[in-house]
Amino acid sequence: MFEGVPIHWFLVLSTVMFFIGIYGFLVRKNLITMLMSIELILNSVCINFVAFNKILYPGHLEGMYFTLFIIAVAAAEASVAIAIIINIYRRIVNIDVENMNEMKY
Amino acid sequence: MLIMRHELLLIAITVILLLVEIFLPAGKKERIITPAILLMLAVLILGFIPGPTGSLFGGMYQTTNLILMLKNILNIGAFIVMVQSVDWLRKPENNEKISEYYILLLSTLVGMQYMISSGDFLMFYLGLELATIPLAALAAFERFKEKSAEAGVKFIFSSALSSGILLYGLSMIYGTTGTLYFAEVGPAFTGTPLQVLGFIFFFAGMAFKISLVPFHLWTADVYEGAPINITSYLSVVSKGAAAFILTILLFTVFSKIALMWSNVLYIVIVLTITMGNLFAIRQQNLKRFLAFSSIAQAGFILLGIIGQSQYGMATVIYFVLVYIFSNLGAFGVVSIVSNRTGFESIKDYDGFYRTNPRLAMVMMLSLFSLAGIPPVAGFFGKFFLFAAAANHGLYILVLIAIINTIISLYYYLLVIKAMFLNRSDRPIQRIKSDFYTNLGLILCLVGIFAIGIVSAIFETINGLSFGLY
Amino acid sequence: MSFLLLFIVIPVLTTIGIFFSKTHMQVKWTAVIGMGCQLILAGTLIYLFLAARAAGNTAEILFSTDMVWYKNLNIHFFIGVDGVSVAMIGLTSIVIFAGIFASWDVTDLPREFFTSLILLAGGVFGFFISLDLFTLFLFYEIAVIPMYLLIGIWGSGPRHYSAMKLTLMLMGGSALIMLGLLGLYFNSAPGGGQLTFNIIQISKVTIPMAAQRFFFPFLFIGFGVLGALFPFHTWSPDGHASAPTAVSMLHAGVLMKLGGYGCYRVAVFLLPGAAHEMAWIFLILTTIGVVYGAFGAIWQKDLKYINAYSSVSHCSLVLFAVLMMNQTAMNGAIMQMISHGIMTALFFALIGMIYGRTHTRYINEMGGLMKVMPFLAVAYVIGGLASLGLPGFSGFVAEMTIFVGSFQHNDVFHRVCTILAVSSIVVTAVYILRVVGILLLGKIKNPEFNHITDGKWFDRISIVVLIIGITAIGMAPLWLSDMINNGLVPVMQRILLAGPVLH
Amino acid sequence: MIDFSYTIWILLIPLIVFVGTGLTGNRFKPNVTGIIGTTGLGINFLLAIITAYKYFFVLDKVGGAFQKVLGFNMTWLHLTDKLHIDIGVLLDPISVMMLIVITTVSFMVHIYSLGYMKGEKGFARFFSILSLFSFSMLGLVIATNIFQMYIFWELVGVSSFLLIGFYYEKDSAVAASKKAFIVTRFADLGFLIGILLLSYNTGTFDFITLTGPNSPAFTSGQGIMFLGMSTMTWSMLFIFMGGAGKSAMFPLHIWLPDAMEGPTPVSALIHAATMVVAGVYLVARMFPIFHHEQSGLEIVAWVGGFTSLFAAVIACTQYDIKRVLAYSTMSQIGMMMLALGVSGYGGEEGLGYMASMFHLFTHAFFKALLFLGAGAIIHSVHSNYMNEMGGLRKYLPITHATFLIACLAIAGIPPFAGFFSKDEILVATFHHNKILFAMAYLVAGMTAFYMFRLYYNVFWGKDQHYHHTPHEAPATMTVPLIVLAIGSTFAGFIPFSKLVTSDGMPFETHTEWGIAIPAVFIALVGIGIATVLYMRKSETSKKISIALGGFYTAAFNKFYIDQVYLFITKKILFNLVSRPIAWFDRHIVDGAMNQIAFVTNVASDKIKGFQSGQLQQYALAFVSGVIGLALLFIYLWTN
Repeated sequence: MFEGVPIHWFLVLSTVMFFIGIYGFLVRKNLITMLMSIELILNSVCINFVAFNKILYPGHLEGMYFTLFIIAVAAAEASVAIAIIINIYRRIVNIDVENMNEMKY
Repeated sequence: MLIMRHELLLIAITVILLLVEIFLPAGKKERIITPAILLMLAVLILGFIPGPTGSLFGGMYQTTNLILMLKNILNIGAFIVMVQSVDWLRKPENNEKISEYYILLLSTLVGMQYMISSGDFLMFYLGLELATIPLAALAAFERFKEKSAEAGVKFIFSSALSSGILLYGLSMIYGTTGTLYFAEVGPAFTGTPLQVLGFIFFFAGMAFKISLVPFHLWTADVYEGAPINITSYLSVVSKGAAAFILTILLFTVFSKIALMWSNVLYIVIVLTITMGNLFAIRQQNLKRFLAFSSIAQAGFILLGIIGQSQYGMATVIYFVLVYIFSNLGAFGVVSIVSNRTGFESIKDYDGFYRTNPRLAMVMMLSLFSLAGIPPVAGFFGKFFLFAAAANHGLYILVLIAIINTIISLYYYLLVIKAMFLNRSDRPIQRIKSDFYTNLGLILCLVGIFAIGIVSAIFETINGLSFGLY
Repeated sequence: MSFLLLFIVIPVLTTIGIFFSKTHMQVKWTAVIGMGCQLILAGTLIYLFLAARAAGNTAEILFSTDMVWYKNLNIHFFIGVDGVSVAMIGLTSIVIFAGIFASWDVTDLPREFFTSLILLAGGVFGFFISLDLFTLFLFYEIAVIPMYLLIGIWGSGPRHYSAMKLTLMLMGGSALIMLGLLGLYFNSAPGGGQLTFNIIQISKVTIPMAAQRFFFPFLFIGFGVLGALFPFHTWSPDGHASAPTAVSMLHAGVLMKLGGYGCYRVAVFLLPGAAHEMAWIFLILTTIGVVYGAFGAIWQKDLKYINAYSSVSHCSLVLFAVLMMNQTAMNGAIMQMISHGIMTALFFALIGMIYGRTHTRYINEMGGLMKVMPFLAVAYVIGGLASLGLPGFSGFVAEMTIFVGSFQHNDVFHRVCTILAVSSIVVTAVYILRVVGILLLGKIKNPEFNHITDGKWFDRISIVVLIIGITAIGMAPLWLSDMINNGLVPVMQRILLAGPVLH
Repeated sequence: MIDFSYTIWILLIPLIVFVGTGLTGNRFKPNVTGIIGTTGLGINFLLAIITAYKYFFVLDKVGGAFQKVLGFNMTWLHLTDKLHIDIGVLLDPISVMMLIVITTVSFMVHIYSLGYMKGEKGFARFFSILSLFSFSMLGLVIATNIFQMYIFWELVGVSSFLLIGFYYEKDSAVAASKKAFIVTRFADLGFLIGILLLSYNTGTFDFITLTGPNSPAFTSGQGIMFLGMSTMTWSMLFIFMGGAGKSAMFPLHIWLPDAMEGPTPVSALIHAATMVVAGVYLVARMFPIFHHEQSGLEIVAWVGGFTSLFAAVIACTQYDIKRVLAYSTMSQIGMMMLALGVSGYGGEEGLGYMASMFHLFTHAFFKALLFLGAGAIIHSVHSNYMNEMGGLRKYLPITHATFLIACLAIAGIPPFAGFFSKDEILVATFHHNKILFAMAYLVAGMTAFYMFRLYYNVFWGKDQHYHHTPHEAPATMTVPLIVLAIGSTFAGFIPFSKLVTSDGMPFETHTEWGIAIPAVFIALVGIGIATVLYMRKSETSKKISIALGGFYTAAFNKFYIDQVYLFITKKILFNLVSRPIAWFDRHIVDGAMNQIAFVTNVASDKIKGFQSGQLQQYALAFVSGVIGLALLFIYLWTN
């Protein structure tokens, strides 16, 4: 269904997503949203892989597999992260990243 | 089957521990300690038995004698950490989670072993994540400590970001070369701008693991917040694994752009060593202090890589080995003191020698080894690293590094000063060390002395390793 | 397997013995026995060496053993001696033996004290017998690092500061040395072939001039820091002032000689071309050091500072002579090292004993000690006379050899330097006599000094050993200087090959 | 050929005595040490006599000239392939003569000291150092090469230091000894430089080679000129500087008067008879070279002449009898230097040389006698000041008689020894330079004056009130006096020119009455004035001194030379050189080292904000690091 769509469209999309993710990670104060921005980054990577695989190297499926694994790992990562966030929430009643600065210098 | 024996054995004991954990009654969890350590010891010993090498899964997984040796080195580190953590695990608040601790630890170890014996980027990535995510859980292990939780958060988030960026780099490499297998990426990697970009992103991800400046900032906080034994594990084993795989990849996959990455390393090394030392000078908390010192040490490790020769790789591995023993020696003392007394600041160590001469001795020797003072092994490690870099003609870099060793000597001496020179009206009281603590420390001491004097070790490593030319 | 290995083995065994000994007395006696063995061993070595030479053994290196240590870097454990190192070993064994007795009354952590002391000595012995740059450097650092604990724990005054400063400056020096050594190693086979750390082999190849120019300053300054090369000498006053007696003795007596020996054995010997080119820079520095140290000593009030500055002056004279690069001056340099080693050890021992009795080191607070402690006072006078170069003591022989040697250069620059250096003997006389006059002669200023006692038996042993050393060399220098000359001949041949022929 | 190798014992005996007594210290009764020392010296005395006899009368001359004989020689130290230091015994007329002088006077002084130092604590120390001195002095005179001479030169200096500071609890004594050592040390610096220059140019230390007929010194080192004088001249001048230091020539004389703080026998031995003439001996030793470098020799002459006049003037104004004697010593040595300076070389030409040695010889006797006499006086009245004395001739008959003889001898009244030697000097000077000759005449007169001023003040005039009546010294002290008195009476009749000449060739001397008679006359005038002024205490002397005004006070204060030295050392060297250096070292050099550490710490504090603890700032650093590297290297890589 993507026939004729040139590769660079996907790349532009993924790059934009990637930097949106970076931006979000850098500016949003809520840990959950930061986690979501991470997901954005990972998804941009997925788009890259899929696009490359589908358009440049249709012969193999490496990109596809890689994407699947990324999704899986991202899930695991997210779960652990959220567990820790919950723990944080138990300790200090908010989950604002700026309060995570007990250790510095 | 046998080719993958290290990983399989580890997985096996992980599973065993899981099963045992299920049947262990609450409050009796301590019973798992001895079997766990014995099993690990068994794995460690079995690992040294020479066996078949080769590749599996169509080259996604490969192992050579070199890689087997690296795995053994990691096993040693992990074993010592397991031994050292006993004292901490026996504290009441951790009592219920002993087996979880070991299981997580072992699974990260499995991850690292997969990572270093991976044959393509997918396997590499999986190993990396398997080595990272449980560590985050371990960093946040002490649920009742805010610092621990904060450490967990900082670790998981930064590592997630770094792996994201790493993946982005990988995707570019894939896009430009069309494959993920190291064997095929290598020839195709000619250094087009996109590839360079991909390499930089990838390198940043690895630099995060080895905690090189400017990708190191998480290190100090996580090291300080995490339980000490996890800190030591992070600082030696996971750092070591990352250093190994980075070396291998740079020497194989990215060998075509060696000139470029050696320039990258040049900059990073100077930054890393200097920043690490400058920060370490002003630390009061010993864990944080060791964290920064370990950053500086990471910079030294790269000196071997930049040498680009077979000898250079050998020095990297050798130094990591030395560094495992030295750092674990220091951390071992710090952990037992902190477990028994809760003291972690350098000031608390005033007059430490007068009350605990043995521990102070171990600490001093480990610090000397870190600073590179003969006759302990650190001296040889440093000297060989410098030789490796000098061999490549980088005398200025070596000079910078050597001057930094003087700075590092200064702050190591500050600790020794506290322990030996200063008097204190209420010093840390006499600490009764139990079997496992002694075992851990003695292992470190033996290592610190033997590795330097016994040249055979270095000869073996050198025989197995390879270089760009 | 040569018996030289014993020079390293015995200290190790001694430390082990100390580790297992129970009481303070046992500790001390173990140390005494161990170092006594070293002394006897050194005596035997000198005898065997002279015997071998007399028997016509003209090998450059005697009693050598060569074991491969790290194959792929071609690091060997290569030990052996020539006339020079034999002399230095003799010096070391005398000083350490005296040092043990001088520190007889250490009560705080004696086990650790003697362990570190003997470790230090072991490092020094290893340094002098090793002919492989790697092991040389290894022993060098082993010798330097115990200083930190020795000064920091058992020192006096601002000991933490001094210990840290001393250690860091010396280690900074050794850092430069390390770079220099690497440079030597990687240029040790310009024609291709096996790289080596072996001093003798390196001395036989001619290292490319560019490399020589680059690495000579590193090596010379690196060793020079320990040899009190101006302006890198400032660790010396503080360090000596804060160090306990035996440590000052060993440090000024032996450790500073590592610097001079290194400059001679590594910097000048292995990079003669650059040495010839750059000697003038360092000649200026050392000449300054000689005069400057002597003048600096005049103004000091603290006995140890006075002696530290005089050490700066004397050790600069050593480097000065090494840079003159002719046989006679070199010979003088070695003899100056030995004579200054024993002499300054004697001084520091006496200062320690005086301090132990009067509890002050400020000469203005003392006076007329000759009356109450004649033995120590006379010893001090002897030391003083030796250090101002009185004939009959070792100082005279060394200095005269240096002066005559350096005056053999027929260009104005070298001669002016020489004459400036010679003029220091007057200044030396001034500060020595000043101290003797204020400290020992005259009336007793402080009434409570009337009750202080003369040297105890262990004090006397250490003093007498040293004085015998000084006078023996001073009265009959011929055997020593011939032994050293004999060791210098091959060295000088190679040095002169590289540069303008001096007469 | 006679075997002289036994002469090495002349060195060994005192050395053994010194070491032995030094080590045993006060184990024995003090007297034992004294006896040992004295016997040792006695043996030496005999050895010297035998040697002299053998040398002068048994050993046959070659071509009528006395030869230089190498009694004993061994290499002590190899320096370069050419240069090596030997220790040995060189016998030639002057060294043999010096042997006689030293052993005689030293022996006498030993005996004298047995009485004089009785009951002093440190008696043993005194004697062992005395033998050390004898050892060094003998070694100096029989040196076979200039370096051996330098070695013993230094040893002489140190034994003098130890003896001047014998009463080490007296601050003045300590100061004096320090001064003596440092001043002479400074002179020795010149000596050493001279040796370096000489040995470099000639390639040898050996006297026989250096002073031989075809010495390398005549040919080499002539080329390079500096300030109009050749290298060789400069080396000679430097060597002379050493000699001037030991012999208290102006301006290096300041230590000698203070040296009188030492015990009187020491002054007699070291600071009158032997050590102070070492400088003269040195110049005589090197005389052929000096003679070859005429400009150098001129300087020697003038320095000598000026010093003798200068010292004589001061001597007229002093009250401390030992200081008077000290200055008279300076003045006499000045005469000797003068004589050397005006002398030629070889046979008749070498008259001045002979005269100087002759005067050295005679002077040793009467000056030692004067000092010992002064010692006896001080011993009996416990004061050094002549204005606290008077009328002692009744109490101390022997001392009085001997002292008178000595005064006559030094004043140059025939037939006493001084007359002959001084006459020769005058003759030599007359033939060389009239101005110097006039100076010498003046000095001769003044010598007579101040000596008799001293004599009258002490022995005539009315008694002072002594707290106990003065008594004659014990036999141990008077015997030496008598012996020396005999010496200073008859020493003049020795046919010196037959024995000691510049080149060993004996020659005839005939007293030139045209010069001798005026000299004696002047001496008598001096004595006359002294008699008028001082025979009985009168105010005239005071009046004169007031009349002289500023000049008198200046002379009385030794022309303020000491103050000048004090200014140079204390103010300039200590405050303007040493102190700034000490400060510079502590604050600049050391400060720099500390600064490095400080800067490092500051840096580490400045960058701490980088580790802010904020996760997102870490991430920012991370990302910017990635992007920075990426941009940099894509740029570098693609072009």
